[in-house]
Amino acid sequence: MTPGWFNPVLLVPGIPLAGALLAAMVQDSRFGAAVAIIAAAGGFAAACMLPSELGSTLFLLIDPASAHLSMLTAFVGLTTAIYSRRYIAHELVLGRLDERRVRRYHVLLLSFLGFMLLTLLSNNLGIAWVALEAATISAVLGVGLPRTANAIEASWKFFIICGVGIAMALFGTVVLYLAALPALGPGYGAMTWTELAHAAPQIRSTLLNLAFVFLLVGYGTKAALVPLHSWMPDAHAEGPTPISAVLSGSVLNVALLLILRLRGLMAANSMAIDPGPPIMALGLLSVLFATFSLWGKRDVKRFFAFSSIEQSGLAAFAIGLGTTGAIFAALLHMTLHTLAKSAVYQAVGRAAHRKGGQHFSQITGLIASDPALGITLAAAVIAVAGLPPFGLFASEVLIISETLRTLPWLTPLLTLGLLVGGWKLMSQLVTLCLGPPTEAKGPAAGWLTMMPAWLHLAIIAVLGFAMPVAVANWLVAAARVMPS
Amino acid sequence: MNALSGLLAWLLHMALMLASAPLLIGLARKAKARMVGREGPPLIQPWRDIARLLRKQPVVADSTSWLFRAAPMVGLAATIAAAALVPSFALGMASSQAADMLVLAGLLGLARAVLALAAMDTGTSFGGIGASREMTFAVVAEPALLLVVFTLALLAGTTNLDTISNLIVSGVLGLRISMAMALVAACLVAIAECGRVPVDNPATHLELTMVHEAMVLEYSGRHLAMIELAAALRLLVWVSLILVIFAPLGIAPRSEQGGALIALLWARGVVVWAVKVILVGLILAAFETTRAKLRVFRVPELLGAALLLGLLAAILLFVSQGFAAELVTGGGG
Amino acid sequence: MEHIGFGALPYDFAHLLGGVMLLLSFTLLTQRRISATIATYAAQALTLAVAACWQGWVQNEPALYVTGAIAFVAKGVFIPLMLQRSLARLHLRGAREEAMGIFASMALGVALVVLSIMVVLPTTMQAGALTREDLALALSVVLLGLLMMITRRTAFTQVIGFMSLENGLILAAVGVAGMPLVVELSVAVLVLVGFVVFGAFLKRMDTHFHSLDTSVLDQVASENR
Amino acid sequence: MSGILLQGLMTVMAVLLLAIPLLSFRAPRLGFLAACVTCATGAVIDLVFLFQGAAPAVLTVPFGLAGQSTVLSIDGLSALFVLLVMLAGAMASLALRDDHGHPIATAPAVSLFIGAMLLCLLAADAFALVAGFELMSVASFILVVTNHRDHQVQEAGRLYIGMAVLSGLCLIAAVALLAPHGASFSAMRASPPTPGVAAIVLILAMVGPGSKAGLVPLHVWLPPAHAAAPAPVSALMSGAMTKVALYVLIRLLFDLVGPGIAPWWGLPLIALGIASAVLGALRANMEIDIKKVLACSTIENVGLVAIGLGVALAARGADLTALSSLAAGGALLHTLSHGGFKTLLFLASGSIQYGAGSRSLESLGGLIKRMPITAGVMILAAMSLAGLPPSAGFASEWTLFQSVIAAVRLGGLAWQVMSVVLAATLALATALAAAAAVRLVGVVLLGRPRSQGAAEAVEAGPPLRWAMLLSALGVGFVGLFPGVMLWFSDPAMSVIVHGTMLDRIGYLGFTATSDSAGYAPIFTLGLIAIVMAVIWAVLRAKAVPGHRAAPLWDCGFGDPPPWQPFGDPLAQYSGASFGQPLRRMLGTTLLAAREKVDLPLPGDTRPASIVVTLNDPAEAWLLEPIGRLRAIISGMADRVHFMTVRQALTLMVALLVGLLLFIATVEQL
Repeated sequence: MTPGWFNPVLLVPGIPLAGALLAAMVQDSRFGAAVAIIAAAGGFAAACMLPSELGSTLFLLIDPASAHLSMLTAFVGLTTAIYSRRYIAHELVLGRLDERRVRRYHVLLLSFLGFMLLTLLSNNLGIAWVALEAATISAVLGVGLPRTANAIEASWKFFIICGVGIAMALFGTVVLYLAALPALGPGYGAMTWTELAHAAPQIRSTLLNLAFVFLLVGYGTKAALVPLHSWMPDAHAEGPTPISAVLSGSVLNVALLLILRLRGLMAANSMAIDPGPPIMALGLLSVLFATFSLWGKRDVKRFFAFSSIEQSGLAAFAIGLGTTGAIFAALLHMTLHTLAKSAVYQAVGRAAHRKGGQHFSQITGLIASDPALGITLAAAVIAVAGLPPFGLFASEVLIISETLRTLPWLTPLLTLGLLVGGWKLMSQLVTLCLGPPTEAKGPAAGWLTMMPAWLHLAIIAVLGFAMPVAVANWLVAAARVMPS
Repeated sequence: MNALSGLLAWLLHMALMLASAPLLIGLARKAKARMVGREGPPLIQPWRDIARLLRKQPVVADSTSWLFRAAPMVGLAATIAAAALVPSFALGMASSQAADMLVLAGLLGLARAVLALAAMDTGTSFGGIGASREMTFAVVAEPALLLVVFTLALLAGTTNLDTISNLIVSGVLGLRISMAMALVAACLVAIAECGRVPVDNPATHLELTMVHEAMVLEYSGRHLAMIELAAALRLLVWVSLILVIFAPLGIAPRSEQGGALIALLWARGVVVWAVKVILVGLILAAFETTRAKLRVFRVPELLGAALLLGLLAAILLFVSQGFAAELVTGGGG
Repeated sequence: MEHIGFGALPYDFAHLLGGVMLLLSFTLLTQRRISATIATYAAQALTLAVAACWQGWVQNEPALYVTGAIAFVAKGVFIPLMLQRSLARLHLRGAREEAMGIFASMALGVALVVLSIMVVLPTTMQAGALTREDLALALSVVLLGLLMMITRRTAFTQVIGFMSLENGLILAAVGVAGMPLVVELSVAVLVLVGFVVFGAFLKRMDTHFHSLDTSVLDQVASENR
Repeated sequence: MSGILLQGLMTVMAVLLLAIPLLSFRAPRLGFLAACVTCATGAVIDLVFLFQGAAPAVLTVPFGLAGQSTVLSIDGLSALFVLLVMLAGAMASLALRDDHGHPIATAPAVSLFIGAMLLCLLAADAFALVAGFELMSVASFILVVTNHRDHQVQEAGRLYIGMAVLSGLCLIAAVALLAPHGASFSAMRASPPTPGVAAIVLILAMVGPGSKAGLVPLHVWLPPAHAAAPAPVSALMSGAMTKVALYVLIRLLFDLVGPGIAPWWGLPLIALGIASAVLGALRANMEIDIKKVLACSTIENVGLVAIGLGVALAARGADLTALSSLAAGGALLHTLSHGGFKTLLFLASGSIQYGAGSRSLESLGGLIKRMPITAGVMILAAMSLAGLPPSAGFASEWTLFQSVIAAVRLGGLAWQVMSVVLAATLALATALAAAAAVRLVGVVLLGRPRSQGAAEAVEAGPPLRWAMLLSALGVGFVGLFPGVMLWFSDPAMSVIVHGTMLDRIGYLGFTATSDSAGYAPIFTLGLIAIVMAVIWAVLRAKAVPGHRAAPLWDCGFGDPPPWQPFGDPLAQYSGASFGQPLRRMLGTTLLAAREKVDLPLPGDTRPASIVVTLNDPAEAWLLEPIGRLRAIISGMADRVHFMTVRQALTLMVALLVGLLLFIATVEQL
């Protein structure tokens, strides 16, 4: 990759951010929607270039992992932008948003997307931190868009908790710099992933441990690992559905990627504590807690928020395991879950509009009332539950077998979590999609509107069971980079 | 013995069984009557009844189906087939290769099931009562019977009746306490299967107590004749089964030389068998006159006792000297 | 940079400033009257400004002066005034709130300080005692800020806790020799703080809850499950 | 040659998995036809393979678990089950229609289901196996909830998929345990596990494939799921799916775990087998829904197969080849015969629901007159169910009993006593099954109709009719030529017990031990036929021909009331009353059966009533406690969500402080 301040990679976050500016300036919501789609598409196109741009500069790091996740994030952003055009329009009709907020929505979506991509691609912890904070703020504002007391409350909770988390992360960053100071000397080097990775063995271990704790807590909050998760359910339940889609998708991935890099750093330093156990503990706790929390939920989006927590915990657990196979599985799982969950949220959002509410009591018998929606949702839930013919099955098989290979005595807990979660997900599928339908209040959703979701599901199925060798090698390379 | 004599013996055996089955019933009735001081019907009476029934045209309830009409023949055929497998006076009959005790149990079960179905087909509450009780008793009787089979199979290494009794005749097994227990168990099962006192009373038609009779309540004419014959034959089958296993003395052994000697052995076998059957008939009569019928829900307990006896028989067989060891060492199947 | 250790003026003064901040954190922790809390926070922010400038002089990093200026203007003057004004508008000027008992909060705070020193202590010395001691102090301030956030009830005081936490962050940042992007980071953190404060007001204005007691608001979240 | 056949089967699988579902979306009936033809093709290919001598073949396909390739293979064992699955699949998809004669709404899932089972059978590496297994679960779940508007169907679906998830996870864990050095079966065989690992695999196999097969105590999903699904689907699930689960069980325990296993390995299988056999057969006498009766008898038969497998495993461990091959032969033969006659029975139940509009024993009766074909095949299958000669069921149970008798050779007194008890329970289960069969046939087909629908029942349409007749043909063949079936399953036996029964198999019959007499159904049937011919001749000569029709006597049976032209149903024995003696004898203890009689006082005009309640021990002692535990934990987890921001932050700080303390202590050490 050509060094220097400007290089094409900057287009990846740049295009969405520019789009955000444009949308902010122009006073028209329809235009804003168009800009959102175009900018997201541009971002995705630019992200597709990344694999050929591998390399790193002082501020940018494009290794397979970050490139992969950037493409994923950009793709989800694109489908979400396409999907939210109609969705937000209907919100306008319902009067939950007014013209001003709709415009703001598109701006926030794009800026969120842009800052996420920036976080993924930045090589400098400081910049990564700033970008992540900016993304958090836009997400918070997005969640707060519907002016209901609950939405305000949710965004407040979201903000306070993530704000503290972010602050912890900053402290961790400072301490990490301090730790790397003797090895790398003053300057940017001590804040740069690549430099840190090279100098890892010489980094002062005690400070590294301290930094690890704070960064783990900070980014763990963004990854919604139990017990740092409490912002997630409310934010999902109250915010606009597309926001939930990108929250479940990209934020978790970004945070997990940072944790993954951090883990690599720790592992490379022989004096530092083993990063695996804490990460695994948080992941396992998240899996068990989230799956048991799935029971007794009335709000559909809250329900799926908990399933997101479960999946994030599963990925974190695999990262904690730390073998190449496990990290491969984690990356695969993150990828597939992002796609599956955004498919779920697209379907759920439509269902909520169709039935005029997002409670299980209001959404029932979808397949009977409108088959396209019901079948899509059912397929997406089956995918999330980790059952064939969808790919999360494959990644879960990988994770379980990796666990059995490295820490067999943890397998019972893990499988217990997966069992509880899968059981509840499927039984809620029965509730949502089957049985006599409740009366419809909103617009019908035909097969055509479900195409983005089906695109996701098709990708999931292919990646799970017939992954092209190129992609497989690509992911393996991404997994290899990390444990260093 | 060669195939021809085997076939000959078999045909003779069939004729013998069929002819003497009703006579055994007659004997029992006569004896019972005498024991309570009555004159009682002549021995030949059951045969007369059958002939009389054959002369009557059956009356069939219009609510029944073809199964109701076919059942008696199937039942009788199954019972006769069973009778064909149980050696009476000679071993090594033509049927000896197929004389498997499990098949025997199966055939008797077939007859029972068919009759129960016919009873259900009448769609009356009596038919239902009979069928339900019959099958319930079988649930307890079957395990007891199969435990007896088990014990014998352990002794003989096969479930083939002919082989078993051949072994017992040759006396290699000697006398074993478990044989006695198996005998008692077998007798109890036989009583239940043949619907004799105290399990069932063939002479009564009191609704609440009858089992077998309740099932055949709707039958008449030749159908009833077949059923009566089948019932009589079943009793004889059980009697000769018990005899051939537990008291095979005097039975004509498998032997290679043909001609007069064989005929002599057969004659002796027939006479001995007849004597034994008559004795059993008298004992049965005495037993039934001194016993009262059990309540229906007490019957399972009786059969449960049989079950336990069978269990005991088998287990005693193991603990009896050297047997277990011999089996284990004789491993390899 | 030349060796700096105990007895050297730069070290002592920096250490002193850090100690003052820590002391103010304790005061915040136990302060009951809201307006007084705000005043204490302002004092802490001003101390931070001085510390930043001092570090700027010691490490001759002009950037740090900017940081100090930001701290002074925004956190030392503007935000406190705004908070006081809004207090006046809400007729909460004289309001006092039930914090934890002094002894209890002090005890917890001391425990946290001891913990932070325990964690930082094993660090090897050669990077210059300055950073190490400063780090311990900053960590303590951060932890105390957290403690304040979780012991106080009203949104205002929670916000103040958050801000003193953030003071600790900046203290750590400026204490580290030659840390790049300090200004950017401090600006970013300031934005964060601004949003927090703004959010508090937003909530106050938009929600029809009469008290700022967040525990009331939180039940909303559990309503729709 | 085998390679080509395997490729053929793989093509069949691909068509079933990919092409036909898409077709079925547009044209369901065409899809069913295509599925039927495809399955028939698969069966033919498989038969060719078996006749070729079942030389194993391996095939590698370039896709599968992320970036890796998948290994498919076929050997004697899988070929035997493929035959069963393909035939059942052909029959079911030929008969496929929901209870109103229209193609079911979930048509695409049918061929997906069959294809998944085929994948599970052809799989030769861990991932393909578990993928096929789970796909099978998902497809069957979709089929179970076909009539999803019914609340009970939804509940059945919930329970079913939950159990499926459980068994899937256990299977994943089991194969993952076996595959530390490579996921292909050959790699697993190359590195057999340590005894400890093997024991865990045994437990996991019991829970995973075991529950799928319907072994007690995880059998509870079976009755409701079978009752919920459309009849042909139930036929597939009972006839094929449970068998595939058994296949996986066999593959794991006999093949992949490796040769070095102790005799006691058979005991868990035997114990579960006994429990399943007795419990299932008893419940079959209590249930009122036809399909629940059949499902319970499935539990019983799976139990019988498990007993046979357990004995075979133990005998293999004790190096008694002849015995182990006999037991395995019995198990496989029973698998085949049960697969056949249970498919047939479920098809018949579908025809009854279609023709008489009900599945409840309380509202059927007398169907034999209006549905002759259904009644005929059902009676034939019921003979197998009851294990009466010369039916298929009798042949396999004969073999099983012989192996149980021979099982005394397994070891010391303990094993011998065990085999005695085993024999008794085997007989008990068989007798109970016989009672259930008589009850089923007698109440459903015989007697007088108990409802208008039953009185006006109509015979099933041609497709279903043909399906039933063909399956009946198959069942009859199995019954009459068990030797041939054992010959078919001989390659399988050489795979799992490294033994053979060829020394004991003839075309007409077979023997238990090479020196003793055996069982030849043809002879038995011939004997009965000859005797019947003779009787018929005698009657022609002696008896008065023909018969006179008259109203029922029954000690003075009242005329049917006018509003019930088909007679008063209360005047004949019902299913409940038929089972009553058994309920009193065994049900009260084993199934916690309770009767609540409400007898009004004299002069009171309200009708008397009796309410009977059953409670399956597995639900009372296993599921409900677990459910309660789950609820408690969820309740505790829920408390966290009522937390205020402060409390949430407190958690955060607690975590932070905890981690700090952690590293502090670690560093001090």
